[in-house]
Amino acid sequence: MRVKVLYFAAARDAADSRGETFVLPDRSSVGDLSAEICRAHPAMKAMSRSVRFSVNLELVETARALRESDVVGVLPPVAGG
Amino acid sequence: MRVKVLYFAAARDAADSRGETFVLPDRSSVGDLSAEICRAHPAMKAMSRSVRFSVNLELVETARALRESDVVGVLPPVAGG
Amino acid sequence: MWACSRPWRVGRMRGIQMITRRPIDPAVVLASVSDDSAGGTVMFLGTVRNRSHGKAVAGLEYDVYREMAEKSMQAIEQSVRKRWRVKKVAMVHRYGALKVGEVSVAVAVSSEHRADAFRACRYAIDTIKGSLPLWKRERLEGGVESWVKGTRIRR
Amino acid sequence: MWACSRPWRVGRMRGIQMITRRPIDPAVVLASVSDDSAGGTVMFLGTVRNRSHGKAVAGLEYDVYREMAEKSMQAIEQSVRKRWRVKKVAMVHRYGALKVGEVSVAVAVSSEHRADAFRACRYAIDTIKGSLPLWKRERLEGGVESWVKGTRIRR
Repeated sequence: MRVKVLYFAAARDAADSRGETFVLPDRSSVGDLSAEICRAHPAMKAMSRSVRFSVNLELVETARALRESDVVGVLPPVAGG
Repeated sequence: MRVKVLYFAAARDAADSRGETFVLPDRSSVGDLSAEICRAHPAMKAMSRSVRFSVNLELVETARALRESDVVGVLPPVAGG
Repeated sequence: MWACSRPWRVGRMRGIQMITRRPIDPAVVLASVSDDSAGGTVMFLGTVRNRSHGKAVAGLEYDVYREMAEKSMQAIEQSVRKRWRVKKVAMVHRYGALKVGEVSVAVAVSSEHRADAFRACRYAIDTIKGSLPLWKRERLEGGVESWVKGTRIRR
Repeated sequence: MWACSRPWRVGRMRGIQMITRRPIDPAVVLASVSDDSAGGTVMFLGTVRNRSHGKAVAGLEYDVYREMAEKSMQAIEQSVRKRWRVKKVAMVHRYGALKVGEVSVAVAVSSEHRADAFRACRYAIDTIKGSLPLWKRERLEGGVESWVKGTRIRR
């Protein structure tokens, strides 16, 4: 399946990209995708424990199963306001 | 001595006046003035326990001694804001 | 929607503190507490409600002991500054006749961090309500008028 | 001083909730929560401070996951309404490049009584700070730039 990944803030710097598509085996989880992202962008490893993920605008845990066409946000720690 | 008395809100209605001058014996207190005010305006008696007094813009207790030319405010319970 | 933006920072040395008969402009109150070293500003606005104890309100009339109320505001600012780290404090209370929806009182506090601004603003409006020599006369729909029952004024 | 007053009540059905690149006008945010049955309105404004950890700040740049942040704002409003009796809730967060003194975030809450407005406004801004997908890049005087360290995003 194909999922779209969006990078924000420090994650965007680490990936040097605003977003890209990953092709994953069926029944992959968000955690599996996270490992793929770190493989593709070693600079991402340093922040992988502090990052959270969204799927289709919902914050999710890494156990969450992915589906075809899901949009995944890679969200570093926030400091809004 | 002479003191100037200012009436506000319900006290103004009771005295039917914005203010007036009282002539008092020397060493009169605010409490003495309060008794004079009630004598002059019986409608004021009903509110005399809830009213507070200011002397020269300071909130005072009834034991406070008055001096020549003091300006006394008669202040009913407040509901500002 | 944002096109009507106007400069609301004017760089006054301190917040406005006044008793006024004229309508209160929240933007002017805010402007008076702006400070480049402030990260947070909290403003409270009290407005005339259309109902009071289940009855339809036509408007309010405020009586005030103006000189004393302005002095009380200065005392409140001092007291705020003793308790919290704040940059600027503004307090404006209107008197005279007000219609439903109009602003009767505005308090604004700027501070480095927001916790101080929230606490100081809350404290200031609570203190204003109990300690300013200001009285509210309610005019109900139908014409009945009466002074709103309040609490014994305190320092 | 009050001459520049303009109508700040426009009778919208609900408060503004948006992520915007344009300057935030506090008067418009306030207008969006006005309600004739409200007696109190509390507004919080976050502004860009001129110093951060002792260093002079030139400006900030915000990155945002806009669609998700607007959805989070709606969730915060729901959560506010479950906890307090409020009339209207407005939340506006800016992104892009901001200068010192500019408003980065505005929250306004109107309610019948002021205690609810204070608590709801404080809760909303605290929640915004921890749960909105929004990131702050600090530009110090001299040119050094870095993402501000934050907390792990939470629901």
